[in-house]
Amino acid sequence: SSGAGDGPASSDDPLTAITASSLTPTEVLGTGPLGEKSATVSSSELSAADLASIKAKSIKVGIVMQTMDIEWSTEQVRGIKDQVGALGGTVINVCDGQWDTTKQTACIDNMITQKPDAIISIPVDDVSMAPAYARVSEAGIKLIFIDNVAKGLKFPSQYQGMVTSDNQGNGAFAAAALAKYIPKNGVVGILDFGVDFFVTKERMRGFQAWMKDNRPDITVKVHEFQDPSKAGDDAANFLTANPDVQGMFTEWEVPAVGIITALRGQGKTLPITVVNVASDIALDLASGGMVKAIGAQRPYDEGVAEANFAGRAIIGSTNPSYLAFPAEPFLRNNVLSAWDDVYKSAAPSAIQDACKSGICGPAK
Amino acid sequence: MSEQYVSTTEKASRGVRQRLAETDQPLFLYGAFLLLIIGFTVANPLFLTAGNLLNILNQTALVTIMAAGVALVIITGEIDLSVGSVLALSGVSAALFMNNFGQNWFLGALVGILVGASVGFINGILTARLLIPSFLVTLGMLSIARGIALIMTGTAPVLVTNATFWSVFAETPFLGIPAPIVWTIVVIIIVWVLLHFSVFGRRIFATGGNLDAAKFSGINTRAVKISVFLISGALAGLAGVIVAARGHAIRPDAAAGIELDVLAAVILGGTSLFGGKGKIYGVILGSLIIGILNNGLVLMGIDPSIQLTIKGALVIIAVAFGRR
Amino acid sequence: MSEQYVSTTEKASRGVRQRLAETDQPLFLYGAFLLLIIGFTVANPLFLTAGNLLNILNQTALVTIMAAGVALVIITGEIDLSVGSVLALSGVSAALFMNNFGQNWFLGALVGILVGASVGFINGILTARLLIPSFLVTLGMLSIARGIALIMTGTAPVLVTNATFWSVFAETPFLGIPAPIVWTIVVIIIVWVLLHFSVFGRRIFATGGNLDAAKFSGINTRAVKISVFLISGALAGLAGVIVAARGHAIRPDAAAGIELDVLAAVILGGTSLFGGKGKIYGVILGSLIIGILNNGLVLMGIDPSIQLTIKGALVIIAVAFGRR
Amino acid sequence: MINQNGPVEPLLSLRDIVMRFGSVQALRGADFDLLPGEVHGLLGQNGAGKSTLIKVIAGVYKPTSGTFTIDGVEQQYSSPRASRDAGISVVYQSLSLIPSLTVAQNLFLGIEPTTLGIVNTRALNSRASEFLELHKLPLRPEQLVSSLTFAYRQLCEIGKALVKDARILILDEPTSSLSKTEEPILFDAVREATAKGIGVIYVSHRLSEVFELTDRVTVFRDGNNAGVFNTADVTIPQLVEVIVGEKLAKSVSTGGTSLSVRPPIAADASVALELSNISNDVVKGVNLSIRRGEIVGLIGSIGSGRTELLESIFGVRKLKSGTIRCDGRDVVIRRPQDAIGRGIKLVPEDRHSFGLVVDHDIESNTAMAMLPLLRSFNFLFKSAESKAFATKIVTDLKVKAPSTSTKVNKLSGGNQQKIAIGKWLGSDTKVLLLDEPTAGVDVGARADIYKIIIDLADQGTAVLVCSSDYDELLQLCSRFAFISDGAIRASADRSQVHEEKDLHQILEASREELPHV
Ligand SMILES: Nc1ncnc2c1ncn2[C@@H]1O[C@H](COP(=O)(O)OP(=O)(O)OP(=O)(O)O)[C@@H](O)[C@H]1O
Ligand SMILES: Nc1ncnc2c1ncn2[C@@H]1O[C@H](COP(=O)(O)OP(=O)(O)OP(=O)(O)O)[C@@H](O)[C@H]1O
Ligand SMILES: [Mg+2]
Ligand SMILES: [Mg+2]
Repeated sequence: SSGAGDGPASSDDPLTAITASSLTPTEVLGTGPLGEKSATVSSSELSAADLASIKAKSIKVGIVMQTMDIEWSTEQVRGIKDQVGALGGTVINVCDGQWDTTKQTACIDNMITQKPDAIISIPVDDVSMAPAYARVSEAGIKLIFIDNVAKGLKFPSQYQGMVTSDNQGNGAFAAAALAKYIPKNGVVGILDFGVDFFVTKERMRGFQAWMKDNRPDITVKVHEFQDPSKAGDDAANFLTANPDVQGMFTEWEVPAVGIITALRGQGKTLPITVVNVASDIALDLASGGMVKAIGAQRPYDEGVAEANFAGRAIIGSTNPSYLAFPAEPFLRNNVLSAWDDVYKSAAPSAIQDACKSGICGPAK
Repeated sequence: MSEQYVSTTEKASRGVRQRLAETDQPLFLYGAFLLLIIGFTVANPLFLTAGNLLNILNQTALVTIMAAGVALVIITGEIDLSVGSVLALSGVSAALFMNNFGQNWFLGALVGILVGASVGFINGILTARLLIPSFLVTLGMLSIARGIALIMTGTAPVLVTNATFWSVFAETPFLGIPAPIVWTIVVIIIVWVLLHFSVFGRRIFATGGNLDAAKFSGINTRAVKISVFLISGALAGLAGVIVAARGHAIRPDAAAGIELDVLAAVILGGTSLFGGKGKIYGVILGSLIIGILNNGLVLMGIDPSIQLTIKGALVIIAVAFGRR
Repeated sequence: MSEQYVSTTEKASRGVRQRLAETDQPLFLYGAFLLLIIGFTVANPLFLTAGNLLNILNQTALVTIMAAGVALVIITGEIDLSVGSVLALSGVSAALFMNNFGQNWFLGALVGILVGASVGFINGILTARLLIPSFLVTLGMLSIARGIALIMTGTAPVLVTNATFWSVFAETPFLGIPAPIVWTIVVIIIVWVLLHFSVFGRRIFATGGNLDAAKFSGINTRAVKISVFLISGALAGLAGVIVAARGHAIRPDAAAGIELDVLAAVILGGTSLFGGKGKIYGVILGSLIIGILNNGLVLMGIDPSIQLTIKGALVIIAVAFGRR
Repeated sequence: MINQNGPVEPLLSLRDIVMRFGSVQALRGADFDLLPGEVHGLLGQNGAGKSTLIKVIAGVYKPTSGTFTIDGVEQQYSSPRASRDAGISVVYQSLSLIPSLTVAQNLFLGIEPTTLGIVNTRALNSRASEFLELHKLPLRPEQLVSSLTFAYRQLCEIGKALVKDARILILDEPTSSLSKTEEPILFDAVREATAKGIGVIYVSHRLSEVFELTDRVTVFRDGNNAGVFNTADVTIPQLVEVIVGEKLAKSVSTGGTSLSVRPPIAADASVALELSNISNDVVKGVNLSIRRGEIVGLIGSIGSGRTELLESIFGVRKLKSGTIRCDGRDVVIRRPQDAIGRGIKLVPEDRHSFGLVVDHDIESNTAMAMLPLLRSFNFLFKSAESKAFATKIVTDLKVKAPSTSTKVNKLSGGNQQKIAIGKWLGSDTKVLLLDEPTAGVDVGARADIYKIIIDLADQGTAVLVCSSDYDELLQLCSRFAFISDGAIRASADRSQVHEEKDLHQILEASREELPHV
């Protein structure tokens, strides 16, 4: 039915002439665990004095992730490792919590056993992991959080900094971009992760707030899913039940790929916006596919900042309690330079090929 | 002689009730199946549209393809838990091969399927030759194959840019039927002939029915087991190729946990975990029932937590119903 | 029709000779166990410190407790895939009960364990009375229990604020040993006596060893099966209580997928999936080997993808090694 | 000819028992009485309903209709446990032991000595040990049943029934694999039981045993009584007539020495199978050659290694040394597949473990051993030919079954055995190895099987047959080899042997010559 199949062709794509940064919030939307505003990105840079004393310590850092099966984690770890190396220290270990609080608790305990100077970690769950994280400071180890702070932990006694990206801001960007494709009184669908998880809830909040404030005419239909590996099926079934949907948003790249796959299977196209970049959705974006905008994080840069925070904590300097990297917007017209920002390397050749006509703008 | 030894009349007159009691699950599954379809159609008329039915078939394609292979393994009395990881490893291998060696869609698919078959072969050797319980072999392989896929890709998705590959394995509709469904039909026909009409099929049943008796009858039970693992691996490889073609990319963490769905389809279809018993049409029904549940409950707009609960209950009820 | 006793000596006749050839796994497992310990100690001397060993025991507590129950189920020839979800449902129930009915730690724990036992009881009834294959019953229950836990909590974690509850189930060290380890020891002793020294234990082995023979010997095999499912559920309930106490909160999606770890521990410990065979010390060894692998590989600082690969390979090698 | 019981009240009495399995009517209004202190033989062709009646008494099946009293009190139970509580103890035709438990644990399963729910293992083992000694059962309490060979399992099964203080002891073909040496163990136990007033039901196809042991016999035919006799009042031929029906009786041999002696095979017939000094852990330096057309009987007592010798030839057991020559050529046989490829076939003694897939239908079982012959285009299964072959086996061997798609576990024990033999008859056989080929087979069908074996031999097949039934060996064989402790100690030609006693004597004599026994 609806206008789904005859969405705007790329020549008159409403985003062609738009500068990506014009769709992003002017400041970080998300607030810290204490309601505080984010520090600036530059606050993560080390002073010469700090740098010297950190280098003198040859710091040892442990990393505990929520999963190591995704590129985002790999990039975070790469950033941390590079920077810890640059600080003359070593990452003694990376432990994979496999999305399970019991496994991540084991990771924390195993890490404490090895007595690093600091642990950098993203909690699988901010509530039920709290006692495990409390043991880190008890063992005299510094703790830097990624993305989310375990509930009830005190700054700076129990943790010494938190680095994330502006998830709300990314959600808002995705909303602003998607809205360009939706006619008045149109309908958008959200494929929402139906489990209490801090980061996805933040993105959802940013998206919905933007819609409410800026396009109250649009009807938002939310479909919850719980198993990311079946998100594609969920998307297909949701779109079958709701043929009036004219655009889709989802909270990260895995369900986005599911939506694309589902739509291809049904022979339909819809504009899709999403948070978190990966090569597959970037390629779709670059080649004028269904993905129209990606609000990206900068996991590598975050990793660098986390390493700096850890170094500072170890030498006893203070970090800001909350640092969020602003949204990094991807539109088709800036894929190559945005890619450079996020990955610090040239885009894969397939993406470059898709960009041959110059449509993706220059690389950095 | 007072007894009629083999009498066709007696056979014909065997009560329907007895036949029902004797046959394995699949027959009754038709009932469960029909009830589900009726129920969901009443709940949402969209359910019974051609588009949605193709939808369901498309969604169940992967599980059906892998379940056909896993059913063979289970009928020999073994188990294969590694298919989800093999899918990922095969898909990733196909994609990387194409990206590095000249983008030939056919060779890429071949590599994917061969990688799957090789992993299956190793599973088979470890099970049949070293006599390690297949549960442990394939549980170990589940980690190994996934680990290798993650290492090969550095956890990043691998892009697939060959348009022929896309269309052969995911897109080109053949008589209006999307490619994954066509592949499923091809696989089902091959496995059906193999299992129910070939000598090899007899060997599979005998091996699982009574391993020792099969050996004592001259059946090379090791070769049979190795072959079914190989087939199961190759089909998981094909599934990986389809996933890569569908997504125009494949992630090394693709299809994690799908083994439980595959096993559910196989067992729901009346295949005995103890071996020696099973029917391909049962596997198809099992897989479709799961697919219909997933689709129908979403179409009804039910909250996912409640969906999960209902789905579990319906699986049990479907079987209980068949046991009456 | 009283066809319930249709004589199938299927299981009894399955691979008698093969079983003869099989060595009792646990014995050799000692070897694998020692080799692992030596290897990891050489790689990182921290491995063999008291602190780290307690660590390992603490981390394996959950799997060991649940594996003890699941082993009983498997020895009767059935399977229990629902323990991870039952853990979550029980933990969530305990926490919600305390939060809503006066924060009594004892009643909270009791509720948790009883919820687990009840789910187990239902599993048992469906398996033993309605004769639905336990694989499907407990696979369905895996969804149902998880779904209910998600519904009860609206997917959010539930806080546990009772400090006595924390300390009894997660913290207070008894002779320097953390509570979860103490609970594990208690469970192991009870299950050990039950399985290897009690009349009930004999019935468990008989039921799984040859169901018909057990019936012919006057054993109420249904009651036996229902009981083992109940025990398995209750122990998963205890595990849920421990998780809730450890985290001072419990997520409804806690321990998803842990059933594969639990099964791996049980099977690695030499329990036969075909029933009738198993030893509690095997289960402990199996569980410890998995715990040691998880801990030791992390201590060696190996990349997680490589860890995954090595872990899978080591599980297979450990068993292969014992088959020589 | 019906015995009047006089004042004695029957211990057990069944009236008008009907038992249906779907459309199969296993019992069609059967009656049965058991007096205290008697041994009551239950006879009948395969599939006559003997085992079914026993399972009704044992509470395994609830009869479709009919009444059933113990000591005049009507019984309603329908569980094995209830029947056990009523004092009934059964040895089932297909064994009902738990392989993963020890002998002692099996003997006392469900009646373990306990303190507070904990099994007193020491008491268990010492009681078992006492019991085994008392009944001279050659078993050790702590042996795992899974490590026992079939005959020992059968002994264990018998022990399990004897260990309970039963009022009614039921034995369903308990001696199908026991040899003359072990029979006394059972017979003594039975006599001891009857002396205590226990009633014994004894099912057997070995009529000589029946005459030795029973006071009365009931014959079943087709699920109905065909007569009740005082054993003393009938002869074997008369009984056979009742069992098989009058018309058939003439063609059935009735045992004894009245049959034609199979002539020795011409000395120039070529040797089909030659064993030279083959050894492994059980078999010790066996030399044996069998000519084409020759039927050799292998005689030994339980545990002598007969089964193992056959299995060693068949490739189930590895050889440590020695060679096997087949048709004059050295052959290496590592697994049954190799043996079958050379035309060597084995009918194993334990049909449930090694002969049949009891869960599959008759047709699948008969096809299983000849799959290479049922192949078209190197791949497809010739389903019609397979059905035809199954039908032929069912007809030739008089298998009582509704159709060839009946599952084997729905057949009576003897009919299962016919399938286990029949499955080898579809392809050429050079060497046929038979281990208790007629265990559980009724007298009528036995004659058919003998005829088939002899026909095969006449066509040039070499046959090596183990049997605990010496009468069977006398009817079939032209030569005998005597085995004990894994080695062949003596041999004899058929012409040197006149009756069963002779075989027994040669065996005993050969055993006495054993240096270390
Ligand atoms: N569970 C069953 N289902 C269907 N038919 C059965 C079943 N059990 C027995 N029968 C049939 O009932 C008849 C009687 O069988 P039964 O086992 O009582 O014979 P039997 O007299 O013991 O024979 P045998 O001497 O061979 O042991 C047979 O025709 C058999 O096929
Ligand atoms: N009490 C026993 N329990 C278990 N195994 C025994 C015992 N005594 C001897 N054996 C082993 O069993 C072997 C052979 O047993 P088996 O019963 O198979 O012999 P067989 O000659 O085929 O007799 P049958 O066919 O009557 O069983 C013996 O050579 C010996 O190694
Ligand atoms: Mg019988
Ligand atoms: Mg023998």
